[in-house]
Amino acid sequence: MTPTRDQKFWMYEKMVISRYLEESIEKIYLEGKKPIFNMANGPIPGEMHLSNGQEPCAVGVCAHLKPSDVVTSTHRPHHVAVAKGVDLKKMVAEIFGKRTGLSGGRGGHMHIFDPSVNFACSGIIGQGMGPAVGAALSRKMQGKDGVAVAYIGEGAVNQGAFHEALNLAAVWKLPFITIIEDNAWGISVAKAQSTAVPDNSVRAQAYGMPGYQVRNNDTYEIFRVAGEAIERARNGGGPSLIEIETSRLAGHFMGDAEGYRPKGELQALRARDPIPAMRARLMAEEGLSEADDAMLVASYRAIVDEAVAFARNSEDPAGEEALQHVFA
Amino acid sequence: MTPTRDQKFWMYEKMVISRYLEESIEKIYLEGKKPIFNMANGPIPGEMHLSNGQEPCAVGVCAHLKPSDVVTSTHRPHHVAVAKGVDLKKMVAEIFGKRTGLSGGRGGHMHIFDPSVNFACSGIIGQGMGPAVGAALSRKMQGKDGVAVAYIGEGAVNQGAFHEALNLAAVWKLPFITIIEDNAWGISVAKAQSTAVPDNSVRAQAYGMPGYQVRNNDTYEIFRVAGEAIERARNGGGPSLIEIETSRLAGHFMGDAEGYRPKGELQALRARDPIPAMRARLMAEEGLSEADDAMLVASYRAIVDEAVAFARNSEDPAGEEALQHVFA
Amino acid sequence: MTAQAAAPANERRLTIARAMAESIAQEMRTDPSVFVMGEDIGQLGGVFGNTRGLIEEFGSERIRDTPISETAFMGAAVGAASDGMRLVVELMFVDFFGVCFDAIYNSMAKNVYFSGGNVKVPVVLMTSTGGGYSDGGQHSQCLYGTFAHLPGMKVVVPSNAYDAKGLMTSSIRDDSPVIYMFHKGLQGMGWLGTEPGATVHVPEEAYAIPFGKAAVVRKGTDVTIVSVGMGVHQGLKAAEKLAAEGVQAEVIDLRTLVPLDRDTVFDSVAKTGRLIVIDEDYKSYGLSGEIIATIAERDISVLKASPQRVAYPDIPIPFARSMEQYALPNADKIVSAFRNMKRTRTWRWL
Amino acid sequence: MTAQAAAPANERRLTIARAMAESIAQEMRTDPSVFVMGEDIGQLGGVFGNTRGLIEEFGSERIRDTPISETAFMGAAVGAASDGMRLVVELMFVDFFGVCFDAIYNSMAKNVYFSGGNVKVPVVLMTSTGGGYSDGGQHSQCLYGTFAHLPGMKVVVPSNAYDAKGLMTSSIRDDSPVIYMFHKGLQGMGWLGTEPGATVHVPEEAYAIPFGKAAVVRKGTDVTIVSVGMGVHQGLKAAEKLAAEGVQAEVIDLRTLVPLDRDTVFDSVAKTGRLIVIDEDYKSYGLSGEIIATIAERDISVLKASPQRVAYPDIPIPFARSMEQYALPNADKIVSAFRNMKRTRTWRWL
Ligand SMILES: Cc1ncc(C[n+]2csc(CCOP(=O)(O)OP(=O)(O)O)c2C)c(N)n1
Ligand SMILES: Cc1ncc(C[n+]2csc(CCOP(=O)(O)OP(=O)(O)O)c2C)c(N)n1
Ligand SMILES: [Mg+2]
Ligand SMILES: [Mg+2]
Repeated sequence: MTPTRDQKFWMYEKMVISRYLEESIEKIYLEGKKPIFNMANGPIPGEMHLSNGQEPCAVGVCAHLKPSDVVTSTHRPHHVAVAKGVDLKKMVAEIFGKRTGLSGGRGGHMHIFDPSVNFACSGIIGQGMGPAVGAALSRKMQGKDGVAVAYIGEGAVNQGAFHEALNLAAVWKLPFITIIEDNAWGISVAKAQSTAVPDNSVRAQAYGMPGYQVRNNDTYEIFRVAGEAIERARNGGGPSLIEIETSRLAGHFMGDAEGYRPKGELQALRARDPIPAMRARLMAEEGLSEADDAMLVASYRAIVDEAVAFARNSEDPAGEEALQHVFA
Repeated sequence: MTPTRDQKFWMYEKMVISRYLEESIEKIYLEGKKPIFNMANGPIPGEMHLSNGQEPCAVGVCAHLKPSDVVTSTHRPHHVAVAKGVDLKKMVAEIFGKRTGLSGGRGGHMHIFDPSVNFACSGIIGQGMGPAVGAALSRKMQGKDGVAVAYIGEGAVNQGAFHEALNLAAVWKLPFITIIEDNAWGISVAKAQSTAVPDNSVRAQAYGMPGYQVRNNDTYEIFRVAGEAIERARNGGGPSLIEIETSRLAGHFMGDAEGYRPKGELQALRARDPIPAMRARLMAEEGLSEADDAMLVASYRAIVDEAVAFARNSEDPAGEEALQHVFA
Repeated sequence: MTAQAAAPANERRLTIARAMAESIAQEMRTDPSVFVMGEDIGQLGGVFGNTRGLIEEFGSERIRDTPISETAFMGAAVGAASDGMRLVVELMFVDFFGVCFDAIYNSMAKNVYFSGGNVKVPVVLMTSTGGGYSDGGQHSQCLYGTFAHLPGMKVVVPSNAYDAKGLMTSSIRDDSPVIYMFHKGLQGMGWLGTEPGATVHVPEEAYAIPFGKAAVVRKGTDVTIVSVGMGVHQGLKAAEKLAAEGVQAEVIDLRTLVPLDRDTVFDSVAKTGRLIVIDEDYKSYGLSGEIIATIAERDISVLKASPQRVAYPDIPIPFARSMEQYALPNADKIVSAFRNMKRTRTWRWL
Repeated sequence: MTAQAAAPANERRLTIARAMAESIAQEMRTDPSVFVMGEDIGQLGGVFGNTRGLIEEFGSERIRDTPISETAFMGAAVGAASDGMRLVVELMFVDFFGVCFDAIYNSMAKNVYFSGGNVKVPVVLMTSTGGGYSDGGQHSQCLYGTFAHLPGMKVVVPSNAYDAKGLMTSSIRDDSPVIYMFHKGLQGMGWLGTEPGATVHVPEEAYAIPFGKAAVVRKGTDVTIVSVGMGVHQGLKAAEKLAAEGVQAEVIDLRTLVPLDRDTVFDSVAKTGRLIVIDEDYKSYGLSGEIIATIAERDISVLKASPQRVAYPDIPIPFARSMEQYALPNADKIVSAFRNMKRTRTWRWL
């Protein structure tokens, strides 16, 4: 399965939007945090996990999903949210903690919920797995079309929730796919230090399900493999596991000095940045010109800028709004 | 690796003791629970999980262990405790809830702790795994000889603790072995209904460790496989997983009507009772005569009878002893 | 007033187990989105009988046995409930909460809030509590305080079959997650022993009991006894004993811990001036402290004597009968607490 | 008397993070059985700095980074501790307890009891608590009540570096499991903001602070303010404000929740007649109720006014700064609570 021209441009758009969103957040995050870096300050307080470099995992998979399909993401959710079609204005407003945010500022960047496109996430490692399996079950029981996709980091794969959820999805033959974003690091701990096998794809055998390994953060290959797995799931063929070698181009969170990274690693990763690679492909395969690209990128950036402006101009919630929505 | 004559007789002894212990407990448990079965009544109150039929899993493994090796068992622990050399008198007294019991009656049958032979268990599914891994780590760090063995049921394998512990043991290359007692049932739920793969031994691949499958509750084969795995662990070769097809000849707990068992299953299992099979082997291979066997069995039973008498004759703890030993 | 008091004697007396199953069945008949998940809830009918008969009527898709994977299926309950289903999910013993508490504490309880109310999480987490039959320290806990302390979930603790049915119906119909804690000693399962007072008249038709309304199960003027679940029956027994001495105890069944009907408790204590809280959960940092603080912080002057608690000591639950019974609340301890109250230094006694 | 008050100014002021690391290092030097496990505690030095420098001295065997497998490594801590080792194990944020609470609740806390004291479980479970910097509802909780309610573990909550070191030393030397809860806002990590009052003089040599001894960190006669961790500093600030109005507040730092020094709190309230409890943990069914109940049940007559609590409301923790700050305790709220106390109906005011 290779992407159509439209799909290629769709993926490129979402990748550029996602990256520019992260770059914008990075800048804004640091406002008010200089000269002294204090997480509590600035327009965007709290922890911030950026997804720079992991865009292929988002677009290669979500290219096959409809708004009615379900996605759960991790503590590092922006790229997936963008690809899944989460309302960008409301999402950025949520990241700013504004009243106009997806949850009126109650969640923040690790708790992006947009039920209109069936997107959710959790700040706890591995805990997106069970809910995605449950959504897949719900779809199957309701006889409704639809698949559920759970993203998880390679570090989180060593959490019990992974094992339980995959077994459950397999026993019940659910339309469920798990995407392992293997960026080689769980904060400061390297994959080899935490994981008993080189490739998590072999773990699919423990659940009798197909396991795929995608190397080199390859957008097309992700698209191909995810397309196959999602189609099988839609046709009642049960769950699959896909591990993707991707790259974390930023620190674990903003403020991470990354002293643990081997020298040169970051530079090597940056040299293989998937976004220029995607651009080059569009130029080679679809005749994208420099000029058209500049126009496209500018239009994508405008979308983000608009969302950021919307967030900036929105009101803070009043303190006592904290007491609302504890119960449904 | 085949058992020596001594080892064969040792295994037979522990099997007979274990079975006769369970038969004795079964009778005593029902005292005071007729005509109305109320768990709270009788000399042995509370839940009671008997191990009839699973003796090969205990003896085939523990034949290779020294008192200094560590074993954690499950909610169904008696057979393993017997094979590991737990003080029988104190254990039976504990099961009776007497002051002379291993913990003075605080634990009961699901909480058998005998540090003198490094035996422990937990009534929570899968939760013996982590502690055994920790004991293996402790042995490795202290440069002490020793392995740690964690028993787990096939139903419990689908619990997250299994996955986490195996990965940890493998990453740290610990002298750790897990024994899966596959009696085909987790209370009323059949293995195929709860487990995505026919054999849990394939799950060893998820941790890059050897995985063994022993069929037919075969004591010798368990002995052989466990011997290999334990020797490897002692020599720094890291962890292994062994799944044993065994049989639950009793209900899940005393009082279980087992309406969920397919007709005829129990009879078929009883026909393959491992204890008569072991006796037959001793007769064929080691020239055990009917008369000698009767003598041996009588002597083994006497050990149990003595322990039971000790327990019966021991005092109940005073109520206020409940307040002791909350802290070390 | 307790509704069941008005019912004709001997008419359709149900156990709590049957009342729970009846409510679930009725809701499943009218609402196809309701289903049940848990361990051994299918053919076995639930270890404590509260799903008995359901698989025969609804089949194994909607009465769904799970692997022993609480983290996965509690998480799945959240996901399915956010996707249009209504879940009744069983945690066999509340003691097992620790293997799946994140799914409960950080997702089930909080996703409504995290989504600003845009996501609903209609899950009823039903779970058994309590000891008294020597099941040891990992199978006898109540943990009322632990769950009530957690924001985002309603907490229901029925003491009799009438309430059990009506509260289950409300729980299933609620769009928020509810933890429904039933005491094993009240279930009406003979093999666990059973408190006869829990088996009462239950109307056949579906009905809902609102949350946050405590029941005054016995009227009195001299002391207020507050509890939930098994403690209510112990309170009633103590009240009988005290009545023989001419002391009229008012007994309050909180029925739900979240929301907590502080007003009913306060009004009663304002009248009696004396408060005893019974709690089979651990004593410190839990229910008993909360009830006492509720009165003290609202108006200390209504108290004529130091309030008392009859609660489980801060120890793991011992197996041996002698030790477990020593530690458990009972009617005699409540009567002693009342006597003790008389002895404490007070300034307005009589 | 607080020990650090006696120390020379500006001499070896340490942050809590450094005080914790120093105690661990000293115990590791004298006792080869001590080691540390957790996520990112090695080369990174712990997300909150409390293991910084240790891997350089002790190596990666004894300062052991783990996979993200809390159930396994909490369980492993129990197993290793029962096998002759002494463990310091980190749960990065207390909020993550739910993925491994069984290993903690049902094994770590209870194995001493289940074994009748024959097994020792010398584990220090150190974990970060608290919010105030917009880390959202899964990274800002305190959960003091949840842990203190659980029998079998001691619960330590330091408010300053002097206590942090001495209490860590006692924790490591204890044969029972201890949960050591350090507040992120007190750690002395600039990126989390930091309360300057927590960074105090710390003697170089090892010393132990006994459990169950609350510290009266400010003497007063008019009202008793009780808290732990961050709340102690808020209490001290409120006391300053009240002092300006001529009200002398006594401030008590509980230091350990289990064991709980009920006597010191009672004696103080017996003197002042007024009690305010500050708790950054959820209000209901927790610490604040327990402290109030402690006084009320012992002798209601010592209270001159209804006790007050300034606690986190029963809501998940919101992300947005405006809402989080609205919900958190602070000095102004404590002052208001004092004013409120004056307004409540009382019978012996002045
Ligand atoms: C249960 C749990 N343990 C620990 C953490 C803290 N934590 C947050 S992200 C992270 C690393 C995750 O690594 P990985 O799964 O590879 O995802 P990545 O950050 O690389 O995207 C850790 C340990 C957590 N959030 N939840
Ligand atoms: C976490 C947890 N969930 C559920 C239970 C209840 N339970 C006790 S034994 C059991 C079945 C275990 O099956 P298996 O692991 O196959 O062991 P077996 O009983 O067959 O020996 C269950 C579900 C428990 N003790 N702990
Ligand atoms: Mg990673
Ligand atoms: Mg089994």
